[in-house]
Amino acid sequence: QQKSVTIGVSIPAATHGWTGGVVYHAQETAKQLEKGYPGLKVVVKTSPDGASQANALDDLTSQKVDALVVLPFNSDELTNPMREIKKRGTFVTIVDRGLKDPAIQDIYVAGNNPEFGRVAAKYFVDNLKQGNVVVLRGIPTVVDEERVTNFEKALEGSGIKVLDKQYANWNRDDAFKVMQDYLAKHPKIDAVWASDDDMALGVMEAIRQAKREDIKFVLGGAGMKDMVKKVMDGDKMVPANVSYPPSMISTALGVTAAHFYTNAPMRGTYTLNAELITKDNAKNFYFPNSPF
Amino acid sequence: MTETVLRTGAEKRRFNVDMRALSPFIALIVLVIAGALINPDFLTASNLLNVVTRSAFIAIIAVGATFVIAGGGLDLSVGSMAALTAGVMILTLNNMGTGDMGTLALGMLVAIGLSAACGLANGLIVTFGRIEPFIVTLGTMGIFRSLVIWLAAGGTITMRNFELRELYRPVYFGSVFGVPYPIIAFMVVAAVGALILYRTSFGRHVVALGSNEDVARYSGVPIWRVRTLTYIIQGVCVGIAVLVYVPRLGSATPTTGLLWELQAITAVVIGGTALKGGIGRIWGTVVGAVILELVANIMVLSNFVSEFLVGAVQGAIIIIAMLVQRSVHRGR
Amino acid sequence: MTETVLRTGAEKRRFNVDMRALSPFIALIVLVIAGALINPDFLTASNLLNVVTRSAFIAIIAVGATFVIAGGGLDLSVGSMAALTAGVMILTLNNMGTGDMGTLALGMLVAIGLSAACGLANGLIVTFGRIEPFIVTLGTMGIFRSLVIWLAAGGTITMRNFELRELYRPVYFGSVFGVPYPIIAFMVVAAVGALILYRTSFGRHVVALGSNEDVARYSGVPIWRVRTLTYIIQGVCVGIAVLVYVPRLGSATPTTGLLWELQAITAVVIGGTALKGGIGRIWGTVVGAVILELVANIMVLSNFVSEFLVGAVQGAIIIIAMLVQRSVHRGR
Amino acid sequence: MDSVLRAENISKSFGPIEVLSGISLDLRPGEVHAVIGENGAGKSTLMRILSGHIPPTKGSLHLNGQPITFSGPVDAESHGIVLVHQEILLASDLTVAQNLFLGREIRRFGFVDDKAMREKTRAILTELGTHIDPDRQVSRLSIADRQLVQIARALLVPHKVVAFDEPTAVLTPIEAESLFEIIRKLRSQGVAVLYISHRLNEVKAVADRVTVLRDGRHITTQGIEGLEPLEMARLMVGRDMSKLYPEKPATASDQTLLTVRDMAVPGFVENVSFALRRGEILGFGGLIGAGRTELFEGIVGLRPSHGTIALDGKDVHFRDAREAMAAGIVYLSEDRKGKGLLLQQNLRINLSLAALDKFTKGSFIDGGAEEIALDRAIKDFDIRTRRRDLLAGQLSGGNQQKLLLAKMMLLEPRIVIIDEPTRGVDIGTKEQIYRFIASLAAEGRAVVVISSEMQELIGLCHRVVVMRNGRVAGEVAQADLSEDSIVYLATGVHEERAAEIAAGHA
Ligand SMILES: Nc1ncnc2c1ncn2[C@@H]1O[C@H](COP(=O)(O)OP(=O)(O)OP(=O)(O)O)[C@@H](O)[C@H]1O
Ligand SMILES: Nc1ncnc2c1ncn2[C@@H]1O[C@H](COP(=O)(O)OP(=O)(O)OP(=O)(O)O)[C@@H](O)[C@H]1O
Ligand SMILES: [Mg+2]
Ligand SMILES: [Mg+2]
Repeated sequence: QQKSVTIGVSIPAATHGWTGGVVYHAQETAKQLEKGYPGLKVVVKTSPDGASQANALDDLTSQKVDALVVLPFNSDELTNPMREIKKRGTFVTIVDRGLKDPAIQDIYVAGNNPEFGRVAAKYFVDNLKQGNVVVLRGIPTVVDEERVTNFEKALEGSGIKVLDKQYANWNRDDAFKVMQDYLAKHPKIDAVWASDDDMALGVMEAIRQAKREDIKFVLGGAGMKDMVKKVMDGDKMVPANVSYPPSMISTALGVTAAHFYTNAPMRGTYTLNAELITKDNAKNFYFPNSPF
Repeated sequence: MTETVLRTGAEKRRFNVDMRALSPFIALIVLVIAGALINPDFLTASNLLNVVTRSAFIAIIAVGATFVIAGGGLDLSVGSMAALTAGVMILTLNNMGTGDMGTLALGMLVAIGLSAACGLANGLIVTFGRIEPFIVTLGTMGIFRSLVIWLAAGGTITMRNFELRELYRPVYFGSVFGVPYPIIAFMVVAAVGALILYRTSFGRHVVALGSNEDVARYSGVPIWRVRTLTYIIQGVCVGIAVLVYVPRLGSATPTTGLLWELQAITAVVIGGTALKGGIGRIWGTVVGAVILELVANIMVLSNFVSEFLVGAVQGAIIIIAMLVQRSVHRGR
Repeated sequence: MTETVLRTGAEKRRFNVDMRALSPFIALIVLVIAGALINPDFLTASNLLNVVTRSAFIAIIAVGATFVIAGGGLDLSVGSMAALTAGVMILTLNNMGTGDMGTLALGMLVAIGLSAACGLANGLIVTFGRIEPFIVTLGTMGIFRSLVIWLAAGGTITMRNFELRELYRPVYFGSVFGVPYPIIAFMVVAAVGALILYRTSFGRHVVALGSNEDVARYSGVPIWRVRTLTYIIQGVCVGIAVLVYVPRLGSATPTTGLLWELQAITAVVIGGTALKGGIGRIWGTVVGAVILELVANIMVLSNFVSEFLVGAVQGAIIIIAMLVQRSVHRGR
Repeated sequence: MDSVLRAENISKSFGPIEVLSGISLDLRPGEVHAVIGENGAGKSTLMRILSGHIPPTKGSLHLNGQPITFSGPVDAESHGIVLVHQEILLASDLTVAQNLFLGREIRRFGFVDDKAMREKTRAILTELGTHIDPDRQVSRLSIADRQLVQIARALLVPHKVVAFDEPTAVLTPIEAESLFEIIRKLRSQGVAVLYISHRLNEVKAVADRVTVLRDGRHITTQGIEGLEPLEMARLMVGRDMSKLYPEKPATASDQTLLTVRDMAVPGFVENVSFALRRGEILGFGGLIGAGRTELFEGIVGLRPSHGTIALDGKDVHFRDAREAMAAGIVYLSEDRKGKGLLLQQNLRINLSLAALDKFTKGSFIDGGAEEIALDRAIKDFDIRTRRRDLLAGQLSGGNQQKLLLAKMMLLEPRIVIIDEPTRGVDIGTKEQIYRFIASLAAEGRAVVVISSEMQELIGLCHRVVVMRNGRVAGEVAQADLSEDSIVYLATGVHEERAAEIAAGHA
């Protein structure tokens, strides 16, 4: 018999590399799942900010969706609207940024932003041991804040000193500029935590231009394919990366669909931890067809 | 003899003027029809109420923007101002701790006071510094935004007190006779705005200032006071919008209110107020805000636009809506 | 006797006009001094060259914006247009595959052609649709941006051909006699822009159009053509900026060019061009663009501003810089 | 067939209102053809039709005997027909030379040749008898200078027909004389000149034929011989106009209302002192640029100024026009378009703008009271508008002036300062305005009249203060009022003679 299920997906608009990846994976997975499960309809909607996302959620629920897969802009902001939706009996899957009230979410596919910062910090402690690093922050958001504070916390007591940290908005151009300025300001930098691969690319151009030899490596994050490729190829400047796969949305979608089409209940938390990507395991993280 | 000519002429003219003021409504109707064709769910009462309800923030802010723009000014700082106000309001509520009406009222007072003060700052710098409002408010936009980021330490400012949240929630989600409070709020703001702009000396002065500053000055209009007041009104409107906004999401983040200035100005312009000043159409502005929200809603409800292209379709719809308006004018 | 009185009056005035055109330079000098006091590294040649080099994109775009604004228009779409142009250019280069000069030249041609076409579209909708440029270019801003995102499928468009990248890289990073190419490019664009605006009939017509459209029409200025041309010039400037931009990072992302429109307009206004049109100061604009980049640079170089408050200080500096300019005028 | 331009049965309607009906007019080469009529008679509208600015609703134009339709003013210009507008149509951000050559720049190697344009501008302005700096921005010129620039611009292209729409309204006699010189020269070159003016003496002096319009209809076209100004006035107004100036009210008292001492407006005026008494009409004469406007703008707080102002013996200082108004002093700007009226707003809004407080009930404006006031103003000041919902900018020039008067009089001031009160106003209305000014004085108010029309000062004022180069050159008492005495003081020629007059009566 045909089972008719509609899953609504609400994610941030493709405003930078990583969210672009999320949108791509959501769309691709939606197509695959619709093919795989007859009667399934997946509606993907993007929003440019938290308030718009709340609007989009309203609009999705007014179309009678059976389940919602949501990657919130901001978990604080969305906790309330999601509670409303939950009350109406919709099945709720949250991705990456968990709601303040865990009771709302049926499935939580957890990305782990604090861990992202900690893994990065651990890499610095292990490989640099001693020295000066500069940090490029993203856009002022909870995601960024969790990553950076935990990074700093994890460095405490080690011989590594954060010389400077500035916002570069997860943007290559801004990162390029901020790095140029860092280079002018600090005569000796041992390594850079770019905290995001888009920013890492900008940083590397700035370093290349300045022909500075003191910088040993740049650590990005999120596992952009170009960067993973560099890790795989053993690029000296890019010895590692921290995974934060935008494909986590696919996992969430898959599990949610399975909840309706298989008999096994799929509730619970699926943690996709931030993992350190090195030359050894890089090929597991390399997806040449992904746009990100 | 002249007398009779006078009257009929007046009749005809008034009709013409009305057509022009009506054209945003026509664009609205066209959009509603388009929406209904695209998705039958669109015309449900709940969907339409939702859309109008959430257009409340922008509509309220845009009413203030109508004053500023009609007076020949511009305010780019409203989005950041809203974020800052929301942030400070929530911090105040959190620090009071108690979950009673008094706390809430105090928080609201703080919000309105702060946003009015922000508006005052804009107004004073524009009038006394004699700098282009574009630059001044771009500057204060950066300042207000940074202050939120700093207050939130780069994260989020959230209402902690659960009771207070529950007490406050109905301000966004509640309704009287089926009409949600935000809609009532924005109708009241618009009505008061229209009353001020069309029926008081101050409103006249605003329009005179926007039409020709010299004439206003030579006519004894206190231009500095009037100009500053338009920015204060803008501030107060932002404050009111925040009062409606906070109960919805219960938090303020560094990205709250991002690009609201652009939306508010767009609503004002769609509504028929000229950016160069001298004309102000409050009701047009409100319709403009609803149109913006409707377009976004239709985008979510329609299923044949790739997610990547939503922005393109949205942009095209707005341009087309304006072209429709224009042809309505010219047809007359 | 009256004769002499009038003459001295005229002399005095001409001097004043110069002061007014000079004031952005004064703001620049004040900033440079401030920067030097804050951090001695600021005054190193490499830092200053870096700053000026990276102000090139905005400066080049802002030269185009000077035309549009002096002519009484506005273009909000430049940032998205730059992203789209960069994206299409890179895709063209990737699809050609070969790493020779010919490919590069073709890619450049495509970039300029596309951005000119985008400008033409803006110009035609504004002139023939008679819609406020604010709305039109807000619409096309959404359209262009969406198209990039769609082309990039939400990801990044990167130059694949390594040879081509190396061939192209010097256009951003190379220099002649120590002057980086981007600086040469923007000086040339500004010089040509100044020549067109100040020394051709077309430039005269642009300013007349912005000053008083009716007068321009009565004087036989082909206003539709002139207005459309300003948008095309804006488009071509965006194209040139892209030519300098692409070799820097070799990619276009959905965030490329975000808020460049705001920066370009700010540069124009800081440079002394009035937003209402009728005045255009190309060199002021260029200085404005450098000022913007300098302020950002000083923020990173200084040690006593928390990263949360950078925006606030930046906003304050811009307002203060304008106040300084103002007092220079008035002091005269 | 010796007419250059012929209009046949021209009618023009704006919406349902017909402002011109069945006008025929033929213009011969080498003649000066005056068109006169009351404010709102349709003179400017006719000119705009002849010069291609607006198309007629009915009727046709013939150029050299061939029927022709103009696609626009540029087209008409290319056929040698140019119009000097009644309102100033210049791009105020551009310089004088740039405006003169706008749309027809002189080019060298593809670039504008500023040097050549500057020289030509200087030459043509000199011919007009003025020394305006070609590089001066137009927004910094006085209205008179702008008018001269506008005339210069029109004369720059090759022309067969030149239409002047009230060119002398803002000029002083000296400039007007240079203009007449030019007009005569044009005539001798075989150019047809259309000339509109409310100064009938000028018409008499310069015109060959006169066409009279009334209420949009053609009344008559006559040769100038035997047509005296008085008769012209009768034809225009439709009644006898024997007496233009009222009796000077005998209310001028010794009671000083306003004393101004050592007034200075930086850059314009220095060291001006005078006293204004109750019930008197005090004239201010002088050439353009003498600083009269600036002096009074300074006094009422519209410009930075310093000096002592005593009102009723008490020292006052006004920071803006509002404070001056509150103290009972109003100033009516000479620049009615730029500083007097909101051209884009309707009559009602314009009328009540300065005196809004009088129309507020509670905190709201009483629209009904405004309408009543508008009705009264239309009646009292004879504002000729066939529709009351026009925008101020759509009123004829003279009627705008009347509206401005009505607007400021709503404030019921004690001291009225009127800058060029009858600029562009027809003779019938002039008489009304003069009577009105006299009645103000008779009511015990004090009136300052700034005027460049000597006759007006002489016919209206009790005393005339003459300014030159930002200073008071002297004062002429009622008994000595004559054009000569004023001109001497204003120009400073015959220094000894001027000093004599000043010494004798100061
Ligand atoms: N655009 C317009 N719309 C409606 N009515 C207009 C318009 N332009 C002019 N009018 C009307 O046409 C009539 C004739 O105006 P016109 O300017 O030709 O008068 P005029 O004879 O030049 O008067 P004046 O001596 O005061 O300059 C006036 O009643 C005026 O209000
Ligand atoms: N905005 C301005 N900036 C600079 N100069 C100006 C400005 N306005 C006027 N002027 C100059 O100031 C002088 C005085 O101008 P104005 O014609 O107003 O004097 P006036 O005595 O009131 O003459 P009138 O009343 O006869 O027109 C003139 O030389 C004029 O060119
Ligand atoms: Mg006229
Ligand atoms: Mg004057």
